[in-house]
Amino acid sequence: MPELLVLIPFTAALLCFILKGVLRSLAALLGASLTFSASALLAADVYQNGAIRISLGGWDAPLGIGLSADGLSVIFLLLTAIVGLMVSIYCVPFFSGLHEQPLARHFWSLWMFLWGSLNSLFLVSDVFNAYVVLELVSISAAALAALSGTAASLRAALRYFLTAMAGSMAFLLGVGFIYAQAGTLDMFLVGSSGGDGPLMAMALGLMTVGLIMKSALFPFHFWLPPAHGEAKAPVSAILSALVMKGSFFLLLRIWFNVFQDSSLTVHAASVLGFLGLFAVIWGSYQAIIQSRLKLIIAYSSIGQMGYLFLLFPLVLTTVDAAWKIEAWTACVFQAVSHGLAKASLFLAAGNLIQASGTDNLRSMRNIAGSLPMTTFTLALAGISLMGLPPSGGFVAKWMLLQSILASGQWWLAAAPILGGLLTAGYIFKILSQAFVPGAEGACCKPVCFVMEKAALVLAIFSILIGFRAEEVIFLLTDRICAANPGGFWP
Amino acid sequence: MNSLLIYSITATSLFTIGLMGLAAHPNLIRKIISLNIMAGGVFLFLISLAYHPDDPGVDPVPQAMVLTGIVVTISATAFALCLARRITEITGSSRLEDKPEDTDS
Amino acid sequence: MNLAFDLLVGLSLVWVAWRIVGSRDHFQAVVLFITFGLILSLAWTRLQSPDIAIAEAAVGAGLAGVLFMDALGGLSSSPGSPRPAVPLTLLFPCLILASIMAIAVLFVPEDFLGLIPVVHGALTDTSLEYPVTAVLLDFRAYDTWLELGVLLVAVLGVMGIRRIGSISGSRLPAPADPVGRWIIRILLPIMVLIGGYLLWLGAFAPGGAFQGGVVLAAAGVMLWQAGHPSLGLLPRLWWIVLLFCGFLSFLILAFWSLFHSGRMLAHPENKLWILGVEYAATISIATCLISLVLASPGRCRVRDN
Amino acid sequence: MTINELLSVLFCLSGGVFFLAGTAGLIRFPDTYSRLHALTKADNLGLGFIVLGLIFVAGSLPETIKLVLIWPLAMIGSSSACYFIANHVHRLTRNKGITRD
Repeated sequence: MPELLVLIPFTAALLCFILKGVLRSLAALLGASLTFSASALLAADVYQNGAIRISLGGWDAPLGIGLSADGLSVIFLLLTAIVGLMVSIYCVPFFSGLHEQPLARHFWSLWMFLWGSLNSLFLVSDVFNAYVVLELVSISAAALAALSGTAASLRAALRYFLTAMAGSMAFLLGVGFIYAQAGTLDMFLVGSSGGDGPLMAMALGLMTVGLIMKSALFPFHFWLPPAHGEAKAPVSAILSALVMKGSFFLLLRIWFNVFQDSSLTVHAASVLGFLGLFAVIWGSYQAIIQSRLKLIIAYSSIGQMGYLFLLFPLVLTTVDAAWKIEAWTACVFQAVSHGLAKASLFLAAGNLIQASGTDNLRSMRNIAGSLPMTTFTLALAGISLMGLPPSGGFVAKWMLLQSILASGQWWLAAAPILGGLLTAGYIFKILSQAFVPGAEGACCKPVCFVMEKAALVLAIFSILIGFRAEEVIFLLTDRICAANPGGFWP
Repeated sequence: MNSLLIYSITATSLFTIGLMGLAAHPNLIRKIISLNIMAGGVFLFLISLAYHPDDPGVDPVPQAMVLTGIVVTISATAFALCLARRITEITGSSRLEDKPEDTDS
Repeated sequence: MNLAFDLLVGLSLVWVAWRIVGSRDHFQAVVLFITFGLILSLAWTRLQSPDIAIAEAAVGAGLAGVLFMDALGGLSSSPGSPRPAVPLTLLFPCLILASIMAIAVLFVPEDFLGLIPVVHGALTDTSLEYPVTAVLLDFRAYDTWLELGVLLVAVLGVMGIRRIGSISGSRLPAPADPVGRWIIRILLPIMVLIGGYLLWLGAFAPGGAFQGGVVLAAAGVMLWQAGHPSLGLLPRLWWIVLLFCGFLSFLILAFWSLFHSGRMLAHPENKLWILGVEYAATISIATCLISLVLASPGRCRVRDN
Repeated sequence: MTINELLSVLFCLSGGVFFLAGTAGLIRFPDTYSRLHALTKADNLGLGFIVLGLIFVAGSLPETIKLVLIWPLAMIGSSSACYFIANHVHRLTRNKGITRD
């Protein structure tokens, strides 16, 4: 079953390259909906029957490569499936426009490749395989980011790609150190046999640095705003909602499966927490002072990703298991709701650009009148980002705050409180422009109905996920990682 | 002092030198070359782990990993070089430094 | 004796790398990088990894050299003298990093064996005799498949950047030179022969899909560089078939094995399957690498579809 | 030490001397043409000697054939590379040369 999640998008990618015109869009939509259904079925299966682990080619763990689907991977797979399906639907009218037509072939095949590789990243169970998949993700993401063809976007894509490549190299060196210590590449075997030692410390350090370079944590955030700000709107949605989550997911796997017995993680965790805190405040502040909608959303990604890194000190230095679980769930929840909200925001920004030709905030004046659905989408996604009830963002931040207070690391509480205020600042900055009466006829071009709907559906999902917290918590606590029942805590 | 040690220390030095070049050079080609040096270091480290001079022979798994890695690296290099050349074609500059473009007004 | 040789290779690698990073002249850096690749393949030979030595000599020194030289011609030499390469503020953290890693390396256990016993145990169950090829095509075939995907995505990405639909109909780099034609006539058959020989050898000795594909790619690039038009005249459909066949054959194998035996990428009993996949992978690797070199900017007319 | 090994060492050493001479020429000679001349002539000869030396210790017939094949291949490669470099330099100097000579 998990195999299909990789096979279907890759087949669709080949078809999208060969076919033309309407057939290509049909193949892409078919591939997207099949992948979506396969993800949903897999999620249902894992929810009911527990984590799945399969060996590819009939070769078992120390030698062969496996795919493993547990609660954590299923949640990220579902996020990918929902965002992927909506972005695909959005892109059919988007890439049938006059200017975008020649790009359609490259976009569709690269995007399907990216989807397949993201799926296989979320199913990864082998450290070297993780490296190959990371490279596949980086190349296809950078190629997508460069599709706009402007000098700024090419520069941004190359900057992203060089950072990602350096990150991959650090990761691969870490793989070497792990292999030198444990003599195996399987994540779960390393986790149960690895232990401590200077080699593992080196591996942990290299892999962590490599992955936070890719997920744009505070000192390595420099590539993100231009890359996400300059790409085509659906590409920005994919990059910020899914690609960043991919490297974050791998970081979780590395820390909590590969290095689960290691005492090293405890010492390093506070550093990540501090960096996360800085990222929340700095990213949100930068978002406030931007004047272009897409740049605001891109800087906001830095801030929102910062929350995720609070997970490490909270989980690893807290004594009480219940609060560990709370923090763990909160951050994964935050990742999912941020992914949905951010994708929706970027798609809405794409609508705005299509309507007015620019994403300058001033051009947004009076869009509440001409593009009511897009305005509504911006508001809904903004609610989730700010963390107002009953959105997914609210659940995440509420649980986060609770576990911070319970763990006694009060300085971390600055993140949800200050971050929330700053987030409210830039969301209101966007929304206030929408209701200012602007010059007549500023917004003239009509936006395809489907494109507005796709963005809205994602925003609604980011709100609705707040009502389905129980299932997510169940997946994250009872369905984690078959190799070590009970996950990382005793 | 044995071969494993010599080659793995060489490898880590190469990695660091490459990293330094990547961070220090403004020119795009030089950055990409530095990435290749980093990759060479990583591969050398993996192979030095695979090497056992006498008894069981050479470990094929790191060898396969490095072969995979070489092909991945050359694809990434070609892609990055293409991006770099396109940037030079459009802007006339082969650097990555920011020229803040005023898109506000 | 060996130790002295190792030290020499190690020191020269570090020195060349240092020179590459520190050199002011871009051309010098590229030439030194090719030297670096050659010394590295010396190191691979010394470490008893002939497969990697072949791949490195052809890819690291050959194709990468062509790509960098090409890019050097395309990049405008930046005005003014380049600033002194490595600032001191960067040097110290890097020295610290290097020494930490060197210390960590000291802890690699002496009796470290890795996966050798497991691989040798499993060799009886696969139809391939040579362990590296068995790891690549059978035990860890998923990695190889995804790696073909990386190659393919790089080609797609390059075409996306260039806004072209295929490499066919490209212009020639240089007019055919009499000496160039002479070399093609002599060297090309030999290179194709060597590529095929390496591929055939892979089942039981050092060699295989990668090395064969890489040598074939080098032959193709040479054909192109010497001014022969044949590659540009390849019809688009053929080019697509050659480009995709490696990835596609793994995909077909994956689907077939999934629905036949329920285990994705499990090779059927018949040895022809694994050989077919290997041959297709060779062709794809060669075609993708050639396309990556050929589609670089300045080579193709920019055209949509 | 058998007579074969002795011969092999002798030939390899003389090959090494030629390589050394070629490298000295590369460093010491004044212009591109003479450098190329030193490099291709001396190195090809050196390679020939080393191949010859290795043949004496080669284990089997296929190995010997492969060794023998290396020499002409390297000669073709180096001579054509030399041609291309010299041709390029010739064109460069012809364009500039009118003013200089």
